[in-house]
Amino acid sequence: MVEALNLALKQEMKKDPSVLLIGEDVGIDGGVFRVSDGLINQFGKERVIDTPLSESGIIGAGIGLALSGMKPICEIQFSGFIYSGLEQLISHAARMRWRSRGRFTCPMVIRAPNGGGVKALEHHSEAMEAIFGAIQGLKVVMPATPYDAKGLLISAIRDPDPVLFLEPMRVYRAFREEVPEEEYTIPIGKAAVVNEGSDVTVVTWGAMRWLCEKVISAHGDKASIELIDLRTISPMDFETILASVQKTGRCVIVQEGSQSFGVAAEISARLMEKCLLNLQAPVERVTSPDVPPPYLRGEMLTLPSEERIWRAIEKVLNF
Amino acid sequence: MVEALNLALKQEMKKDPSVLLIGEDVGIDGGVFRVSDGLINQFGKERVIDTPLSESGIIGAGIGLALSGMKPICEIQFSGFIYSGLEQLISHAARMRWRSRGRFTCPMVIRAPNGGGVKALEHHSEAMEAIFGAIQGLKVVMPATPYDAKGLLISAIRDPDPVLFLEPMRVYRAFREEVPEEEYTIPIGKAAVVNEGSDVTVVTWGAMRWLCEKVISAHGDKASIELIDLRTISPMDFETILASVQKTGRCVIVQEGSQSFGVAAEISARLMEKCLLNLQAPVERVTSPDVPPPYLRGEMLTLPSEERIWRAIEKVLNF
Amino acid sequence: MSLVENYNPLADPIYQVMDENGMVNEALRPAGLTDDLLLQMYEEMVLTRMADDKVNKLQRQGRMGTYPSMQGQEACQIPIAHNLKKEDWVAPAFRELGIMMMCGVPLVDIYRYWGGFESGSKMPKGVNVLPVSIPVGSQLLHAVGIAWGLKLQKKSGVTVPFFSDGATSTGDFHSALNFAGVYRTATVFLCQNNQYAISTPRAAQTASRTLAEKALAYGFNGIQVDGNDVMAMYAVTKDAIEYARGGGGPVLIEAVTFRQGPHTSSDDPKKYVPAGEREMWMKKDPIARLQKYLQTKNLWSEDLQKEIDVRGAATVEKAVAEYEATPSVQIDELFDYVHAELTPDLAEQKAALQKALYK
Amino acid sequence: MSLVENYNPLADPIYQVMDENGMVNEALRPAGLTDDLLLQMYEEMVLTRMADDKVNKLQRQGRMGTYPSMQGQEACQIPIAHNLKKEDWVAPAFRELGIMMMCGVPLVDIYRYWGGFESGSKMPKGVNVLPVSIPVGSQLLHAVGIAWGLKLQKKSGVTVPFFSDGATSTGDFHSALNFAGVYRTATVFLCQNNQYAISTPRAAQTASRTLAEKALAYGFNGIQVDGNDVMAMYAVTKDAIEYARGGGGPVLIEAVTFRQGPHTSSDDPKKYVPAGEREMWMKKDPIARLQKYLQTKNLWSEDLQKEIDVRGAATVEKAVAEYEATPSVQIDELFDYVHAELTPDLAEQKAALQKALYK
Ligand SMILES: Cc1ncc(C[n+]2csc(CCOP(=O)(O)OP(=O)(O)O)c2C)c(N)n1
Ligand SMILES: Cc1ncc(C[n+]2csc(CCOP(=O)(O)OP(=O)(O)O)c2C)c(N)n1
Ligand SMILES: [Mg+2]
Ligand SMILES: [Mg+2]
Repeated sequence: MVEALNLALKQEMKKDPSVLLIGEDVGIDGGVFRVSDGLINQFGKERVIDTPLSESGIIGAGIGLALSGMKPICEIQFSGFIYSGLEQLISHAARMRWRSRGRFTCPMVIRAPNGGGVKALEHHSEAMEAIFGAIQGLKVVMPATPYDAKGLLISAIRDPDPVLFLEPMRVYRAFREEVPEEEYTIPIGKAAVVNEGSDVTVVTWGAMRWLCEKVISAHGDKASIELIDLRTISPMDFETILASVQKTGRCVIVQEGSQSFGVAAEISARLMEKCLLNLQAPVERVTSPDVPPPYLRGEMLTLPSEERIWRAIEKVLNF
Repeated sequence: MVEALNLALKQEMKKDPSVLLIGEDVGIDGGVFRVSDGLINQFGKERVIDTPLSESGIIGAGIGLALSGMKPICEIQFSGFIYSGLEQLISHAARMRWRSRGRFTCPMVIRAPNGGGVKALEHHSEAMEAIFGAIQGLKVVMPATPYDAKGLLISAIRDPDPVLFLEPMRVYRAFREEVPEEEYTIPIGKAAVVNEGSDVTVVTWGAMRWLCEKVISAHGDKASIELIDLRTISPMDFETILASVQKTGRCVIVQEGSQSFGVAAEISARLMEKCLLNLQAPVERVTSPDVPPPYLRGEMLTLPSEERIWRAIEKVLNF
Repeated sequence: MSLVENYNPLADPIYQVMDENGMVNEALRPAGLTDDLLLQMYEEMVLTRMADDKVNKLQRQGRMGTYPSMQGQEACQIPIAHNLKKEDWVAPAFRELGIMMMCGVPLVDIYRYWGGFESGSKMPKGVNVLPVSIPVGSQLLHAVGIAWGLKLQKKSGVTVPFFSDGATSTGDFHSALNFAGVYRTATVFLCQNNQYAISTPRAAQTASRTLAEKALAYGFNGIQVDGNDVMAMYAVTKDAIEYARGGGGPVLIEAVTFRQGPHTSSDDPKKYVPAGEREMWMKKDPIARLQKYLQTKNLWSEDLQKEIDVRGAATVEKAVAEYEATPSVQIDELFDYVHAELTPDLAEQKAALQKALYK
Repeated sequence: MSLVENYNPLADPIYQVMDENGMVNEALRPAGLTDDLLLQMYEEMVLTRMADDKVNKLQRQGRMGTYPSMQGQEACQIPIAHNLKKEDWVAPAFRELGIMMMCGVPLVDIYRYWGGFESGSKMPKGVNVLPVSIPVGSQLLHAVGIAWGLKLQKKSGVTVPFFSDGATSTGDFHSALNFAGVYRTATVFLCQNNQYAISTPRAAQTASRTLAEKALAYGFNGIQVDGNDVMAMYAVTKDAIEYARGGGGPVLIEAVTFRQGPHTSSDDPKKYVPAGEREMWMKKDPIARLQKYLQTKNLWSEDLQKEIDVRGAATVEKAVAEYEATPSVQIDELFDYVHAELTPDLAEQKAALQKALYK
């Protein structure tokens, strides 16, 4: 996925001279995950800029850059360090269009690696996408594949409004996939039906998609599983979920982050409202518990596992 | 409610010399809502302290005060200005006990007026309690009555862990209620069944409680409405909700904040998991739409109204 | 070396051109600052005070929302407008009726904002003034980002964020000045030290002797100016803006002034302003001071004042009339500007709300 | 007037007692700094480097997590411990193995933390060292808050937050120093300017000439010290800590040093450190420098070094053995410390997880 993101950045920067990259160590270092590797050589120090260490500064100055006519891509080194920038994100980036009735806008992308499972240090494995979903005026995107990463990042860069682009670290180098050299976009706000099935719908996003695919590989003979990759957290493509659950009557939501107040709750609540009568079983959530992400020794204990996912599927099938 | 909070502060500060109040304008001004009125005269400048204007500073230094053996009550002037302090709140206050396996703890209260409906300025009417609920290790409390405000604030001050105490501004001066002079506590994590009923359960919290009570006054003859005031957002007293909905088979959740990714979604998802078969109708959410809180001219357009609440009740009753 | 470069904030006295009695140190008076211009600024300051006071009055009658009056800070704002070009940007906090109006924001829109209509922040095209920014200190970064963006685009343009003493304590103040120093943006930070952040006095906000010297921590200079001296404010901002425009980098200006009114219409300064402090500052009132000078020069008369007052009242009344005719807030505008396009969720919620409200 | 009060960060040269060749300016050498103490600190620095290097080795073998080595910064940490009392507090960032070990955190616990066991942060009772703080700059406020709390409780105690150049750009640095200035807390801010924040050089972090001078913005003093000079570090921190303990207020110390290794085990400094820079700094290595001095004084010999190495290796190996015997992380501890008591939700989730994992 790292290469796909790098390619998307390169192509958009080449195409649109107003696109620039700012963040901690995005320049000569190419970002701690090498997502911006080589870009400073190609585009120079005025388009790929190492900033002082301040997330609020990066987002706040990014807003100014956007207001000045540029399209900043702001890198937050890990989503667990975005918090000090939330005032700028919530109160300004996401509200400038609304506040000014369209007179001022903030076309900008805030990229951040997200989630755990890579034996990283404390605070480097946060999966708090639900709190970002709650921000009015902000789009929240999370690709799960290299192909989607490229297409969605290009869409995010071209979007006229701020987009928080969360990159599942666990997928950065785990999956190799040939990504087309040519430009393409994947629309923000559209989920993907990754696997068609008729017995149960599994909804997920980010790195959890790969666990779900493994579950399908392992148990596909026992049940016909429809797998939906949300791709965009907000605005959510509920239509696709609804159509699927209306068909299958059963749904399991797999979420990397903690259980309570998560994205899964929102999906479940919407299913409650829109298709209660179609449900053959309660919608199940497979999530991490409501504890901070453990460090590397313990993180696999709390992260959803293939086994827990399969059990939840069994549970709704046997309800 | 302002007087009840003031009384709780006064009594706890008198009783426990380690309790102190810090924040912007909490001193001689007594807080912009006068919650700390007179305390500086009674307890002096070393216990009621005006800080420089930095929410991160208030919470971060508050953590240090707690570590030093004090019990700081940190006032954030409005919950819409807490964002720059979220790194301290999420990554430190709420995790210090967990991180140090109990060696260091942060007994502290973060108070903040919350919610709209009082014709306040931009950013002064946020109802983002859901994002605080998503913080592991943090308790989130929101009283709806003067009586509860006093009892819950005393509990929060005595709690061995950080408590975010959200005070519904709309209730500050709207309701007069005699509050006992003597000390009493209301347990954190316990909802209140405010009105017993058998046809439908209405779950709410904060200022919305009063709208719901009005709905009951107006329409109590048409339906037997059980009203639950959550009082604590997290940890949630789902047991009380479950018992009620198992009885009534119908539930409407009334939430002041925006619809998506809110507290109501979590409640609905839990009902889905725990009592699907008891439900006679889909759980309904009555909320603000997913737009920023409008300014004073428009805020009543988007806030839940008695009429919208009653219609939702009618809808689940007639399902 | 420019005035601003020359100043040592650690040692030099506060910069003043005209003293409290309207006596001018002519040596410090910049070339362009003619008596005509002073007369014009006098009228603008009077108009600002009238326009500001009108909001207070409307507020007391329930026709306006909570309002932070800028009375006493007129000289911190009016002269800056005369030193700005069309290409420049202003990023106000919330106590900036004067500079906003001077830079082309229609008074009616300012009234609309404080009256609770979001449409008040829809600035006219070509007016480079950002909307009011309530989260204290946050707008500084926007100003820095804009200046940085203009520089990267090889465009000319100076940005001027306005803020007050309380804002200097925020993390965003630090980030903004630090980014400005590193990228040498053309940003003139205009701190109106009005002695209070709500009830918190300047001394409780920070232990540095001046706010101006904080600039040194970011590798550029700061200057402390008498913010009630319209001539000094004109001279210093002219110099700072030219310096920034010429590529010199950022400057921090601490304009020492006083908030003559309450923090907002819901505040009571009697609770916390020590006896005599306001009276002391009233003697330094920026408008009265300029009037004294104009009087010495025989440029002011009671008749002139009447004319000015009449013209001002007309301007204000026209804006009030327009303001009061503002159509009520519509559901449409609350939903349609969240994103460039309505999302499916918002479309559904909007339809539902419209149905609920209007059946 | 104390050394720290006397220093002018805007004008004075970097404070040094012992130069790169181990030559000492005896006039600046403080009383307590005996040769015995230097010998002791020499051994402590060597041990620190061995203990630190061991993590690198274990990391490469997959027996440790990502690790930020402190190699080169030993003189910024070891002497401070000798100037602290039991009542004092240390708030480390993440590159502080040396000061943590010196202040009583068992080496095995430091290893546990970096090895991915939360239990490593359960400091022994009476050890006033906060856990590692990863969010850059955040721990400064805790140190200020503790000092403030002690002061309010009329207790004695100095707090010392450790951080590096990158942290000076954070909003929390600003808030922490500002609060410290306002409340005159007994806080000695120890900035190890190791020239880099990951790949970002000091010059890109801020435009001020020194980091020490940033203190002025908060109404207290700062001093720039040679952070590879253990004598200077001893002298300056002794003075600063005494000054703070005596009620003088906070001090900012900029210890100029160099991160000899990569940012962490997942970083490659060859990508960004200019040719020759590391070599230049290696010549200033704090341990080698002290060794030169000891040699001149005939206090060092190959035999002694062998003894020191053997003792150090034993300490390190013992800690490694204990570390490797750490019991695996249990579900219990992941749930039981979220709050003082398990909430009903957590109890339910814990039971469910235990069932799922262990059937
Ligand atoms: C981040 C933030 N915290 C708190 C507030 C509430 N508040 C509004 S104005 C104000 C004081 C501002 O003081 P100062 O910066 O000196 O501006 P002045 O009011 O003097 O113009 C405060 C605390 C806010 N708007 N933003
Ligand atoms: C708030 C925050 N942003 C980003 C990071 C990621 N990160 C870890 S260390 C580091 C650089 C720190 O530089 P410095 O303060 O100089 O400390 P040093 O590594 O030199 O010890 C960064 C950006 C972080 N830990 N915290
Ligand atoms: Mg002020
Ligand atoms: Mg560093």
